[in-house]
Amino acid sequence: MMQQYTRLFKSKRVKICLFIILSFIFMALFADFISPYNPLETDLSKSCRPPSFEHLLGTDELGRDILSRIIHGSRLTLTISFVATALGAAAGIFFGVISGYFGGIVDTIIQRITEILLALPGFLLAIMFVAIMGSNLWTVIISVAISMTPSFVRMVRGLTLQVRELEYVLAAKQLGVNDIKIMFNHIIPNVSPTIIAQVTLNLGTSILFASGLGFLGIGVPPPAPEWGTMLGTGRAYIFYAPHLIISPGLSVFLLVLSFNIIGDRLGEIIASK
Amino acid sequence: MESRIIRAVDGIDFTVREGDCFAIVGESGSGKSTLGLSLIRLCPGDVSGEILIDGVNLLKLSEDEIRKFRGSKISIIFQEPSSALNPVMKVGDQLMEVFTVHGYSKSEAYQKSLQLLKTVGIPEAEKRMQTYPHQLSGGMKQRVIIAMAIALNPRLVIADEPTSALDVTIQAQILNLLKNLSQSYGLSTILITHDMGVAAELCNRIGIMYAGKMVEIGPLNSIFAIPLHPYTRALMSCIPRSLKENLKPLPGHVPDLSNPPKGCRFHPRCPYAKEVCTLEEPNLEKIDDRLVSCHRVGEI
Amino acid sequence: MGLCYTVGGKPVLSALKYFFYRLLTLAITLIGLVTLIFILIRSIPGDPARVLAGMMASEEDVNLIREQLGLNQPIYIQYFIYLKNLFTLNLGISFRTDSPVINEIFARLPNTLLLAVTSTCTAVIFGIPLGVIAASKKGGKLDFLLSTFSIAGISLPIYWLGLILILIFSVELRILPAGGSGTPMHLILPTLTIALYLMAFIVKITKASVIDSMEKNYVITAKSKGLSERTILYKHVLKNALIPVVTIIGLQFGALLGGAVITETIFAWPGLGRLIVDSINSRDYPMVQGSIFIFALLYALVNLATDILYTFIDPRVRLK
Amino acid sequence: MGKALNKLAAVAAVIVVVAAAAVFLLPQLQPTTTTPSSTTTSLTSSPTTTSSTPPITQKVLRIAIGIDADTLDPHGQTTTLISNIMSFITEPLFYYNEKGELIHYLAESYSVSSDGLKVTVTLKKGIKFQDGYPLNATAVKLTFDRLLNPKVKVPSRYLLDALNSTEIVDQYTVRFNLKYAYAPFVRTLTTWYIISPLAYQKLGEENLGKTPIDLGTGPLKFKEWVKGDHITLVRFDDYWGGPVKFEEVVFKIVPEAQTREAMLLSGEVDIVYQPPPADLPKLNATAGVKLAINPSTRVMTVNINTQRGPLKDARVRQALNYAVDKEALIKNVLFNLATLADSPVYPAFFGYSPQKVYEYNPEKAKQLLAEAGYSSGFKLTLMVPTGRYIFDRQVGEALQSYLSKVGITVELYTPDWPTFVQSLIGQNYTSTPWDLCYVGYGMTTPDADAVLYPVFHSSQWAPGKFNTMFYKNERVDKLLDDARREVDESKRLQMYAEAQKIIWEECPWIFLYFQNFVLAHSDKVHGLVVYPYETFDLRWVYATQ
Repeated sequence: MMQQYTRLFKSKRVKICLFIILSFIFMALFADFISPYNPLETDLSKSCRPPSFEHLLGTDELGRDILSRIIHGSRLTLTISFVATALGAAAGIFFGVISGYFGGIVDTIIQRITEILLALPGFLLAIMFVAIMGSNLWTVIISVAISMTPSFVRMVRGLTLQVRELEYVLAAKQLGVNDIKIMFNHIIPNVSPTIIAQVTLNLGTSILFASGLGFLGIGVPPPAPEWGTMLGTGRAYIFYAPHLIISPGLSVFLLVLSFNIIGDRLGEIIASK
Repeated sequence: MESRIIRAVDGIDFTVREGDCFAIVGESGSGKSTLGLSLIRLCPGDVSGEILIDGVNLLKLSEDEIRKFRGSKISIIFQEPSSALNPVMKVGDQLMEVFTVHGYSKSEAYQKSLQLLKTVGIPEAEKRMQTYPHQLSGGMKQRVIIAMAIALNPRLVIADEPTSALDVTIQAQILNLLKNLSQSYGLSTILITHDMGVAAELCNRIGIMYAGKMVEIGPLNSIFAIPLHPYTRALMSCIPRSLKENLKPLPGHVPDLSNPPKGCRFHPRCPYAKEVCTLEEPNLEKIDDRLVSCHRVGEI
Repeated sequence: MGLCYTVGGKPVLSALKYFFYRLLTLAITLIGLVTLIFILIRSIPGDPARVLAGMMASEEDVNLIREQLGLNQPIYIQYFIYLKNLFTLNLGISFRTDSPVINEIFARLPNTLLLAVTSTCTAVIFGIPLGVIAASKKGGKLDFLLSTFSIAGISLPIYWLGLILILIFSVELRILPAGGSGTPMHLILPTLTIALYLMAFIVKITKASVIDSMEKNYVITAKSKGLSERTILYKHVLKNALIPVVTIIGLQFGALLGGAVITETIFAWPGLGRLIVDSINSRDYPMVQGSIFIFALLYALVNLATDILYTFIDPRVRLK
Repeated sequence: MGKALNKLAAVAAVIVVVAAAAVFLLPQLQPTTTTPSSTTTSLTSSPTTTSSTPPITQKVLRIAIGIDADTLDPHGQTTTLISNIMSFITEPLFYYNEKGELIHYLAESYSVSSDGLKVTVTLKKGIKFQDGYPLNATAVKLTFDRLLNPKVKVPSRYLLDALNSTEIVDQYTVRFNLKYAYAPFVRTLTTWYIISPLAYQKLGEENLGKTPIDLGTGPLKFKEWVKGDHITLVRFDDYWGGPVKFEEVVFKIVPEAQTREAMLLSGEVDIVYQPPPADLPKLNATAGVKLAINPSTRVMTVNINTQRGPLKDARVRQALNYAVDKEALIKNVLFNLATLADSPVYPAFFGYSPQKVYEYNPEKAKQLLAEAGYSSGFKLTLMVPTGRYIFDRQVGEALQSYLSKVGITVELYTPDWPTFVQSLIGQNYTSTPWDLCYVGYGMTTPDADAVLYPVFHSSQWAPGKFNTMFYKNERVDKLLDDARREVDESKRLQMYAEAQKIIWEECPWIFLYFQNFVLAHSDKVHGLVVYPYETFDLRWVYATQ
């Protein structure tokens, strides 16, 4: 198993991506020490300044330093991405395993709910959810988590159905091992490699979704330096000060790309096993 | 990325005479399927040496030349009839391809395919031409594949476990078909199997393969009468008395070919192994009408 | 999604039974969905009557409107009236425009579908051949280039891409309209934006699927017949490889409808996504419920169409 | 990809050819140098005075607007924009000029009885509706009866609260009977468009809001409305003010400001409604583009809940006013799209009395806070709508930052519009989810009463009414009550002046600015008029080719 994963790091691409992700994580952890300015400090007389030595990525519409906002924003983006993916995956694994393992009425109910959620476009659900709960970090995280749960449920259910029929699972059942133990000891470990690859890909997708919410103006409320919100706000200044959308857009792209490349490679390795 | 070299087949040398049937027998993992694919140059790895058909060395041919050879001079029948046929293409089309790719016109191909299906014993051949593989039973599919293999009356047909994926009763039918065909067409056949019984049914010469190496080659009768290599003996003891009985598995495992044991490759499982067996690799040596590679061949 | 697999030529489920099964699950899903929407939209604070009346309207006027809209009735009665109407396919009257919801939807729906179809077609036309090329040149420079393009394409925030395309083609080069609809020229940028993402996706899955199919036994059979690599790729592999691609395109088409919210926003495309967002923002309950219902129905129809398409390319699947 | 590039190249080639042809043809066209005569000052004559027709004009005028209509019922409007479009089809008795002053439109003259309860209006003669029906007292009565009919949706009906009935005096004279003396009544008549009884009968209530064919006396007739896409009007040749210089106008619905701007730059439209404010400096410098900017009556403020915690103290509220740099806000955040307010009342309104603007003085703010006993600061919630007003969210963030500099911690609350409205006027003073609220009041009646009474009178406390600061001052109440009933205009002026002075001192608002209204148009468009009510007029527009 571990050997498979060490293969992952042999690829040059993966190393670069890992470096990118780690540097964003580093930025997030030490934002307070490395960011040159306070990301919330406004100075209206310096609004929309293009990049300069003083402000490497320029300033935004309220004269705040964009580099500092990107650095602090990585904290939000990574928090949303990791927490939402963890929640979404946990919910997906929970319901997927239950659905696949027990079958019958439980399966039917979970499948119908999954279908309902799949038929309802994620952004619309998020818009309504945020409108009900008000926008804050948690509603964004939950919206993102909900958006990815149904496909997780489907995938895990499918995998569980395969594993359920494996001999040793059947044997364990015959021996009277209780269901929860079987799920934890046999089913989840068996489906986890595929899930790990999916989770990595979802880290990227969740960033796209979360920043999409920000772009639509229903993300983390202002003045938080969330990248999607920065993009959405910057859109108003695209002709006047295009630098406002370049760096947040690029940050989203780089981070998502890195997660996707690693996720893909993981998938390949698992498939080739 | 991977730097490990696996020698699935190592130092094999044998001859098949015209009209003969030569069987290669061994456990799964012994490298016999790789050998089959290598013969028709479809093995993904490197093959070195010589494969001669009518004096032409297949390994020296260009990609284009070998392509023309395949199907017309040498063909192969696979173990899994259900995966060997393209599921989304009509049976007739797949059969006709053998002809069209070798220069026949469509109508000729159709007529010949129809004829072939009848030859291999498929009823309602015209209807079958229009069906998809999944609509046929396993035995029928294998008949289609056999039809493809013999379509252009090749010099050599390689049959790789042609019956092992089939029901026992069907197995007998297919074996009969192969027997009849090789007699009536005068085909030279290499039969690859793990089943000594099947080999006995069809072949006159036999080669026993273990861990990528031939351990014993000779006429069927004499090998059946007195198996010389300990591995051949072990295999012989596995033959069920009737087709309905299952093969008894041999104790122990075929070694990992990326890291074969030193000396005689069979020594870890050999009841007669001595020190020399663990150190030196035995060579094939001629004993009467056959070749055997065993240090202790005269002693046991 | 359940497909009817045939074994030895006989369907596992009878086609009729299967059809009813599909219809039943669809009905359950839709009822569940409209119930969810009914609850959600009413849980959002904000009074539709107040929005309609305007911020400065008097309380009496607001109450009057509330009465006219039937919002003064108990919530469960509103729900049953809604369900009853839904069974007769009556989606109600829009709060905002006073005209039947269904008319409003059908005025917008063709636009959403048009964009989804043009972008899907563009993506398929370019994506599948490129995916096949990447697979056949696996490990080569072209494959590297295409794989890089494809992974970059799916990692690109679509709203960012849209803005940058507007910046280049509408503002700098001034050769394409930035938004609106009406002429084929208006279609180009939104189609390009969506198609680029979709194409990247299709290249990726086509490549994977082709490589997967290349390793199948029937490919070896075909080789042993003396077929060339090219013939095998186009005659044998492609049709098999396309089966999973079709499923994913079907699913993506559904996702496109969902993503319409963002693309329609960027390109001022008068489609259904925008209509729903506007309706949520003005608490036009019948419109939100109706349009999401239609969205879900469409999504289900696309899934069904995908299944039917399956029966054409995969003979193992037959609905008789 | 290669194919796509080829396609692009082909498109580019076509465009080059067309452009070349255009350049070749251009010198042969004689662009006019004569501009139409002034459009503002005169009362009734302005539509008729434009006589010089430019030689070549565009037949179709294309205007990009931001929102679609909900209805085309001239009385059912909730947005200034669609109401503005309706003003080209239907017309009111009185209207206003570029400065925002009252002018006569369909009305010839008016008089008010001494008790202020009867308002008599005489109509202009010889005006015809688009369907040929003559403008007369019957049409006016029908219009106002419809406006009072509770079954008809009339969002601005509150403006007619004083109206009891309408009566026909003779063919060209109507009398409005009021429930109580209401001095601003005549000024409210700018809102109500007169409709043709004939067209009304033909259309019925059902189609009036969908296809308002021949409904009014205006210069343009309804042609078609494709929901979510465009509204088309065509010229009414027998317009009493003389026909317009173009045959058709298409209002294209383009919700994104960015897209509207790009459409103007690429020549797809001639005029765009509210281009993206951040791009105005750039647009101004762009060849071929002109801006039409006018301050509007929309006064932007921060409402302060005067009944809550530290905000009960007028010194604290004054401190808030000193803490915000309004000029910097206007210059850097709003791109000069606002005009500093020195009164809650718009300068062109009747009753306006300027006050001394609270300058930016954080030291003074801190001092006032210390005096009030809050030197260590406190926490407030500021509610800001998003996307409703120019750069509303950015203003919210800037306010947050300014207040933090005097020690007040501000949390932003950014709900969507319906929730915002509910939170603003649906709550009593203990339950508002905000302490401060950024909001704008756009007034259509050019009278101080329109702003002061509903917003500052203590009888108007929310919920359901608009004194959302829960402001109460008995003197102000009395002044506003009296001024409403006072027929003598000079006395009214004095009362409003005193009321404004008190309000300014007590600071129930953070007084900010009047939002400017902007149209961007191609330099080929001439004669565009912009009113301070966030409206524009196409009556004198022509566009060279």
